[in-house]
Formats: sequence, structure tokens, C-alpha cells
Amino acid sequence: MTGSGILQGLAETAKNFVGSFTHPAENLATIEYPEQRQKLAENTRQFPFLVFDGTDPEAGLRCVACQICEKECPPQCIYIIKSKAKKPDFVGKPQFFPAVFDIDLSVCMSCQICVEVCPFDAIKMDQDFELATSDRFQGLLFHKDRLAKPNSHFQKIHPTEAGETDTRRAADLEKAQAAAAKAAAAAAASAKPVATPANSPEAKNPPPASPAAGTPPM
Amino acid sequence: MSVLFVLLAGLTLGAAWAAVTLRNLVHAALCLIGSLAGLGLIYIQLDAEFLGLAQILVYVGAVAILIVFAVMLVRGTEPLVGRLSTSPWLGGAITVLLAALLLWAVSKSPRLRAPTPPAPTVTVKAIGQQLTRDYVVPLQGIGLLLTAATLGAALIALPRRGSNPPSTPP
Amino acid sequence: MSYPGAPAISFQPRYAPDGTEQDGELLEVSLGPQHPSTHGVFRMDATLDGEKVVRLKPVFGYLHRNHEKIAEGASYLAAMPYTDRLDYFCSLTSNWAYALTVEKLAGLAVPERAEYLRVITAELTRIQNHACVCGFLLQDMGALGTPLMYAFRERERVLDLFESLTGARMMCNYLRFGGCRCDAPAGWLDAVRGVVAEFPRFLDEFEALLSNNEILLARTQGIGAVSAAQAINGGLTGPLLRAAGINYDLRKVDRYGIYDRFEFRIPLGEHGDVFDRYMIRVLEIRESLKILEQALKTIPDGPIIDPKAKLRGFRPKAGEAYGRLESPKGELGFYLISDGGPNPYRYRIRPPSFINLTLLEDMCLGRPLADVVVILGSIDIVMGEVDR
Amino acid sequence: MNTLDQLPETLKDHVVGVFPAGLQPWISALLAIGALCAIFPALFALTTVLERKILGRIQNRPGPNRVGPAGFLQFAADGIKSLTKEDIVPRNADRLLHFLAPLVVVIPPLLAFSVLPIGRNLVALDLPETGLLFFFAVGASVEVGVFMAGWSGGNKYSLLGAMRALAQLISYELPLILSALTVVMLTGSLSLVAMVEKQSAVQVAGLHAWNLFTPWGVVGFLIFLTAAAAEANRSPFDLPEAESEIIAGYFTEYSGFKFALFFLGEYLGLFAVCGLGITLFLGGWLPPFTWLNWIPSWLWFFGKLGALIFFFIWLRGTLPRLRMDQLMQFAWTFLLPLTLINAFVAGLWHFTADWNVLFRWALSAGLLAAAYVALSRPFARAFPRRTYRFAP
Repeated sequence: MTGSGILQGLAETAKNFVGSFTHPAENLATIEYPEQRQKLAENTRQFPFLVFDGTDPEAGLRCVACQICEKECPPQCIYIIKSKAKKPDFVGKPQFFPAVFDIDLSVCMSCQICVEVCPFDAIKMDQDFELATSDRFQGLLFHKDRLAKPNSHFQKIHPTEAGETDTRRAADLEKAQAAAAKAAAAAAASAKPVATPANSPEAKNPPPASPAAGTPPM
Repeated sequence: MSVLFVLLAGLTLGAAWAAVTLRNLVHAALCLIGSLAGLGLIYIQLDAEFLGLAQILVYVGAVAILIVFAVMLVRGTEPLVGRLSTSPWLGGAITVLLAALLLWAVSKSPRLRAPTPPAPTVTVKAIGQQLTRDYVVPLQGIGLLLTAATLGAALIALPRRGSNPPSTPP
Repeated sequence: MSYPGAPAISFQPRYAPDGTEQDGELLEVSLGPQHPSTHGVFRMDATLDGEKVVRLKPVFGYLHRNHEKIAEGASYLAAMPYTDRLDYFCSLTSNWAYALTVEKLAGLAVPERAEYLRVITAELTRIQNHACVCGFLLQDMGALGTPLMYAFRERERVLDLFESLTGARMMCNYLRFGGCRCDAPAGWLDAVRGVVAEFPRFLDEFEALLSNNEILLARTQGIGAVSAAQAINGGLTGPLLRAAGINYDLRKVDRYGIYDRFEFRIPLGEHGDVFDRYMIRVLEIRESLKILEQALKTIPDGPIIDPKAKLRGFRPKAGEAYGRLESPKGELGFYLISDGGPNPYRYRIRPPSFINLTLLEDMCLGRPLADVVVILGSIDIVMGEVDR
Repeated sequence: MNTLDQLPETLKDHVVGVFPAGLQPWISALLAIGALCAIFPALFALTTVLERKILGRIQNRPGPNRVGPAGFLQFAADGIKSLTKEDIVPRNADRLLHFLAPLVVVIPPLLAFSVLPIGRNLVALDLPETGLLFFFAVGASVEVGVFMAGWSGGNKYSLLGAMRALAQLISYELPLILSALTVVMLTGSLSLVAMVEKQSAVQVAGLHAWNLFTPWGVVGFLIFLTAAAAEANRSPFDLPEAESEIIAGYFTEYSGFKFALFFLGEYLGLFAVCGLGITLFLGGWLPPFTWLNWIPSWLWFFGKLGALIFFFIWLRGTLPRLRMDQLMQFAWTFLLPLTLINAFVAGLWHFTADWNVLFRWALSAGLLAAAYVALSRPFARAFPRRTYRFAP
């Protein structure tokens, strides 16, 4: 009977209309954004950030300015100037560090390739998307100080990925320390009479050892 | 001669004058609508409500729109460039003559001198009964005429057989 | 008009006084690029006789971003995130087409679990794309947003799945040469099973609202019909070709990936008009759901990337390869020539919606203006893919 | 009961009583005009918000809920926005017409409200002889306004929109007037108050004799609603401002407050036609059952008006738009013949007054059903059910 299709359609919209009052949970698909926030999935990625261990962003910065990410970044939005001086990294081996590390977030397309190619787990993807700014040029050009965030933040937003990274780094640390202890013992054995002052480990940095072999990322 | 009547008569005459003399045809058509509406209002002012409202409904509602459609389709939208009429003096003379004739006929008519008769209480029901009893033959005749007219218009508007496919789905 | 030289807008009567038919004043109307229903930045210069279309010249290129030249300058890996931006509704099928071609070029093998994940994500993309297209088609027909909002509500569920797997809703950048970037997080496969189980309810609601709605039937049946021969000569692919009745679906023709393990059917129309295209897309969603159910039942564990595949400094041996797959819009093909260097010598894309668009004028001749918009909606173009 | 029901009437008498005798007719006329011009634009403001909230609820989203309590001050925000928007007049526009068009679109519906009986003896202008004719005469002049708007903008799109709007308004005015004439035929008078009076006869179990409770009344009401949707450019027939095809139809070239005036005119037109539909078929301000008349009569009128507005919003949220030639075909080949048959069946209903009720109902309903099936057969044959084959 012509006209029944239209009636069927009307019944459908009426069901949705009434449904939005009776059980809003299934029917209302939208949430009130600023007040209620949707829980982001763990893998969600917005813009990169630099990870640093410990508390001091300068000293604990994992990045060793190897500029791999700068070369691999498709839109070329990372800009690194390597520093002349060196600082010891987490296994104590002196490494360069970036004097300047800029990411132009207005160019970055959050494709996360820099995270994949980074051998030092120094750059990860953040989940903060409320970066609106009125300044069109410098506003979204983030410098090293704004990019660096503690490892605890990384653990908060990507728990599983952070967990794997930390266990791997801890394993590298033991291997490095074991190698260092063996080397120290060998050095002590070969030069037993001459008591060279063992390079006493500073409070925070353990004795020097071979740099962590860059294992392919997970 | 109440104030309202003078006002309405002025509106109607002014709109009619504008309809005749305006250069832009669309403005002229709209002034024509204004004068027809004015006429309807005068009927209402004379307590002939049914007639006045019917006038507005038929003329302002339908006839005016048809005139406007006609103006649109006949490329009449550019304002007239040339002179309004070839011989204004001849035209003027004829109008004066005609006006004089009309005034003479009106002043001579007996009805002007007789006292105005009491307004007859005409109800819509009476009009209806009159139409369907005494004037039923002319009513059906007009109906037939109008149907023939609409059929004729439809036939003219039909695209010539095979000249181009009608745009409606098969 | 009030200022000199103003264009006179008026119409000439179709029949001159002496009865001969004369070519009435044709009205030149430009639909777009700022037109509300041209699915992105796309312009159509239509010449109307009354309201019937006499000539229709599509004009595009407004969204040309020089994608192919950029890909030739960048490394193979760097081009992968750009393929998301081609057809931004189906980024995962574009990723897969590019990965397929590079694997054919470099001769990489893909582990089992990665193949399953590729099929699952591709079919999820097909589902949300077809649902959106039907929603946009109804939006062009004047149904103020209701079908579109129902389609978007379901699409959100699929995009949430993409976000939890790849990290982004639309710009997934998930596939790598020789497998996938990361494995499915815990509980993801169960979430997909939930969405797949929930989807038929939405389809029944969508069909009840639309499929036998008399106004929809009147507005779409017999409109923009394309004959089988015309479709083949015009190079149409995808739902448009199958609506004209030709059984050509790359998942069955090429049997790429592991599609030969799944049992599903290809819906075919007869008239090739807008209604058939709409129904074909709805039926294809139901078939994709079947594929997903089977894939989710038999997905194995195991590695998700070929260990031999190198991420950086990937230099395939010199040669050329053409890989194609059945994207929701049609046959999406990548043609790569490698000279052994880190970046492709030539990087060419066969965009399905661009080639489907070439037949727009043939479908629209003689139709009133309102149909042109509906026909364009039924072709389902995405300007990112048309202009590249 | 009586006090609340006659509250507006008694209030007016008090206020008019204050003034000297000479001025009293003028004051009562002014009060009536003031009341009408306050209530219906306020209803318009409420409806714009209701429309967006109901459409939202149909589309699984809550609708505007930020401005004011639960979003009900949204109309104020829209109003201020349209007031502050710059009023652009295109260069080759016809300035005078461009300015007058919104007025000619807004004033007629306001005039039309004066004739509608909103409550028990609550009608602004009781024309005993020509109530309905006044309504249609005033309603017909909206077309002139639509043409002036479309033409004066000097823009291709608005001209196409005006042409479409005029063709649609004229071809749907016929079924509208004819379905109203069916009621006039059976009521015997053109006065709307008399129509409501006639529907107040009490049938079985205290049921008021609304015209809707007769076979020809149901079909007449459905035809009236369809034609009303077309007259007010509402959902399945909102062709003149089809955004997806020609931007905004005849008011493409308007912005700022004039655009808001067109919006107001459209909604007032919708209220006027709905008001007429209520008076003709739903028994004006009469409650369905006699024992319900402790609710004031004007509340019944606005309740029914709200129900009809909800129906039109519901239509807008569901149905796609018809194409121009289909719209014309539907009007002339389906709606008009059905209206004429409906008039015939109404006459039949009138002359079979003393038959057994069941047989009388069966005869009229059967005739109308047969007419409906016969008239809709060409549509069913033109769009047969389609089946789809599946290749393995």
C-alpha cells in the first residue's frame, strides 16, 4: 500500500525520539564536552613529547640528538641543534644532547614515525589535544623546555608501552652494569699494584659501560 | 464621502496611474496588484465583505501572479528605453473626451438624485442559493468554459511529440 | 537593472510566435565550489534549459596537494602517512593498497596474524564508509540530517575501534611493509565482535527508515542510470559497476590477501541507477559483516611483522609493481617504479572516485537540477582522492 | 472553570472599562491586536527552540542546551545575532521591492490570526458571513511577497526559488481550499465560530462531534495537513529553500533582520494554517470529551497547535524532499482528485444521516479507500519492488 514506507520511517524516528528520553544511555550518542570528557584509548596519539628520567629535564633527557627522527619525519617539522658538550646518559656513557630541539606542531601530522625510528625511546606520543593558541607563528612552535615531560607522565598515558620500555631499559642497565663490573674487575686484576682510583660512581649515575645496544622497538 | 473612502480611492487611482506610467514593467505589475487590492478594500468599506474578499482572493491571489509570470516570460524586465507613447497629445485628447462623456452620463443618471435605498441584507447563503437556483445554467456554462481553457493551456504547454523527452521519470 | 551592463536575467518562451521551437535563453549556473552539497571543494558549471541540464562541466583541482611528487621525494615509509590523506574516509584501505604494492615490489611475506588484521580493518572501513555515503546521499535529498546522524552514530563506534588500535580515528597510518605497526591491544578483538554483532540492528533501522520510503523511491529510481556497456567503457569500478549488474569485485578477482578463505557473496543490481547504488552499498555492508564474523573466529596468534622488513633505509630492488585492491569507492591501485634508491622513482595512484566522476555528465544530461546533486551524491567522491 | 476560561475576556473588559466610552471600541481593538501580535511571535520564538531540540532528539543528540535553562533562551541568542548581523543589499537589487518583500510576507499571517477562534468567545474579528474567505484572501497575498523577494534580489538562485515557490503555493492552494470547502459545505456557513459551534454537538459517551471523527473528516484532515505543509514550505515540500540545490531559495539575498523576518513569516504562516486546520477538523477550542471542559478552552487550542507543530517537526526530521515535477504531479494527479472525491463522500455522508451508523461508515470509508488505492496505483506501478541477485 503506497504510503506505508513513509509511515515506517516516521515510526523509526519516533522510536528514536522516545528512546532518547526513556533510556538516554544508548540513544544519546553525544556527551557534553567540556564538562564530561571521553576516556581516550590507551594508544591514542596527538603530538610528540620528549621523555626525561628523574626530575631534572636537562640532565635526565633521554634524547642524544642523533637526528634520526629529524631525517625520517615526513613533513620535516623537527629541528635539532646538537650541543658540543656531552653528558652521561642513563647507563653513564657520555652522550651528546640537543641544545635546541623544536617541533612545529602546526606542521606535525602526528604520524608517530619519529617514535618508531627513535632507538633511544626518547620521543613518545602525548595525548593532550587542547593546544589552541591565538599566536599563529610562535604559538605552536614548541621548544625543548615545553616538549620535555617526565617518564611518570609517559607511564600515566601509555601504561603498557611504558611498562615494556622500562623493563627493557632496566635490563640494559643491568647488562651495562655487569659489563662495567667485569671490566672494572679485569682492570683491577691487570693493574693490581697500582691502585688507580676507581671512578667512584656518582650518586645518581652508575659506572660507565658500553652504550645500550639500540634494540628494535617493540 | 468618509475620510477612509477618499483614502482608499486615492490609493486605487494612484496605483492604477502608476501601473500605467511606470517604466519598469515589474513595478507596473505590482502597482496593478495594489490597485486591485484597493478596489477590494473599497468593496469591504461599502460593507460588501463577500465581494471584497472574493476580489482580493481571486485577483491578488491568482490573476496577479499570472500577470507577473507573463511579465517574467516575455523578457519584459528591462526598463522601457524609448518614449512612452508616440503621440501623447492625441492620447490626452481622447482621455479628456472620454472622461467628459462619463461624467455627463453619471450626472444624468436618475439614481443619483433618488435617496440612497437602504442597504439590502444580503447573506452569503442567499448568494449561494441564488447561484444554484436561478443562475445555475450560466454557472455550469462558466465551469465548462474554464475547464476548456485549462485543457487548452495544458495542450499548448505539452512538448511537441518526440521533440524532446519530458524530464519526469519514465 | 539599476547599473549599466548588468546581466539581464530573463527567459525566452520556448516557441516563437510562428510556432517554430527556438533555443530558449540558457541559464548558466555554477554549482560550487562553495556549494553546500558538493562533497568537498568541487565545482560543476551547469548550463540549464529551464531546469533541465544541457551541459555539465565538472571543475576540480581545488584540493590538489601534489601528493605523488611529495611521495617521490620522501622515503617509502614517509609516504605511508600521506596515503591516509588520500581518501580520508578509508585510510586503512589506502594504507593496505600502498603496502601491498611495496610488498609486491620488494617481495616481502606477510605473517598470518597481520593478514587477518588487515582484512578486519579493511572491512570495518568499508562498513563505516558505506554507511556514511548513504547518510550523505539522503542529506542531499533533503532529509535534514537524520539518516546522516544515524550513520555517524555507528561510524563513531568503528572509529573508536580504529583509535584504540592505531592511535588515530581517521589518520591511522597503521600498516608497514611486511605487516602491521602494532598488535591489537588486549580486549580489542572482543570490542570488534561487539560492534559487528550490534551493526545489523542499525542496518535494519536504516533500511526501515529509507529503503521503501516512497519519496526516496521517487527521487532515486531511474535517475542517473548507467548501462553495463557505458559503465565498462567509462572505467567505473566498485559499487557503481556492480549496480549496473557486472560481477567485478577485486576481492574475488585478484583474491589478494586471504580473502579466498572467507565465504561471502557480491550483490549485483540491474538498473545501475541511484537507488541500485544505495541498495548495493547497504547489501555490501551485510556481506562485510559476514567476512568480519569469520575472520574474528579464526584469527591466529603470532608475529605481526616480517622480521626481515627494515624500517629505515628500506631500498627495494629496481623494478616496477602495480598493486590494487577493492576500496569502498572502487579499484584503488598504486603503481611504483623503484630505481633501487631510498625513495620511489615514480609513484602513481589509480583513484577510483576520480575515474567514476568522469561519467557525471553522461548521467546528468536531461535531468533537472535537483537530480544532479543526488547523482553526485550517489557516485560517492572524496575530493582528497579525486585531486590527490 | 468559567473564570479561568474567560480570564482573557474579563481582563479585556476591565481594561476597556477604564477608558471613556468614545475610545472603547478602539482600545478593545488595540488590545486584541496587541494580544495576537504578542502571543504568536512568542510562540514562534518557542517553536524555533523546540524545533531544534526535537530534531536533535530524533537524531540522537540533546539539541541546544547551553543558552538559558535547558537551552530555552536560544531564540534570544538567535534574535540578537540576526539583529547585529550586517544587512547587505546586493548592488543590482531592486531596493524598494527588496525592502518591502519581508513585510508583505509577514503581515498576512498576522491578519489571518484575527479570524481564528482561539477560545470560547475569544475571537478577535468575528466575521459571521465571511470568516474563512477572509483567511484565504489574506493567505493568498503571501505569494506576491514571495515573488517580490525572489525577483528583487536580482540573483539567479533566488529567481529559481521564487518561481518554484509560486508554482508550489498556487498548486497546493487548491486542495487546501477545497478540503476546507468540504467542511463549509456541511457546516452551512463560512463563519469559523459557527464551525466550532457545530462541532460541539455531543455524540456517544460525551464525545464532541469533531469533524475528524467522520471518514471524510479523517481524509480531509490528512489532505489539509499535506497542503498546509506545502503552503508553509515545510518538510517534504520545502523545495523553495532547498539548500542542497539552490542555496536558500527566494531569500538568498537577505541577511540580518530581514532574513529573520522571513523566518518569522514562514512560521506564522505555519501557525495560521495549523490554527485553521484545528478550527475546521479538530473542533477549535472544544475538548474531545465534555467532562474535560474544566481545562480552559484557549489551552485546548494551543495544545492542539503544539501537537500539530510537533507533527510538522517530526515530518521534517524524517522525510527527504520531493523534486519539483513530482511535487506538481502529486498535487494535480493525486491530491486534487482525492479532495473532490472526499467532497462527494461528505455530501453522501450528509444525506445518509438517518442510516445505520455502521453501514454509513462502511460505505463512506470504503469509497474513500477505493479512491485512494485507485489514485495511488500509477505510483506503485512506476516504482515496483526490486530484488537483487548475489554472485558467489
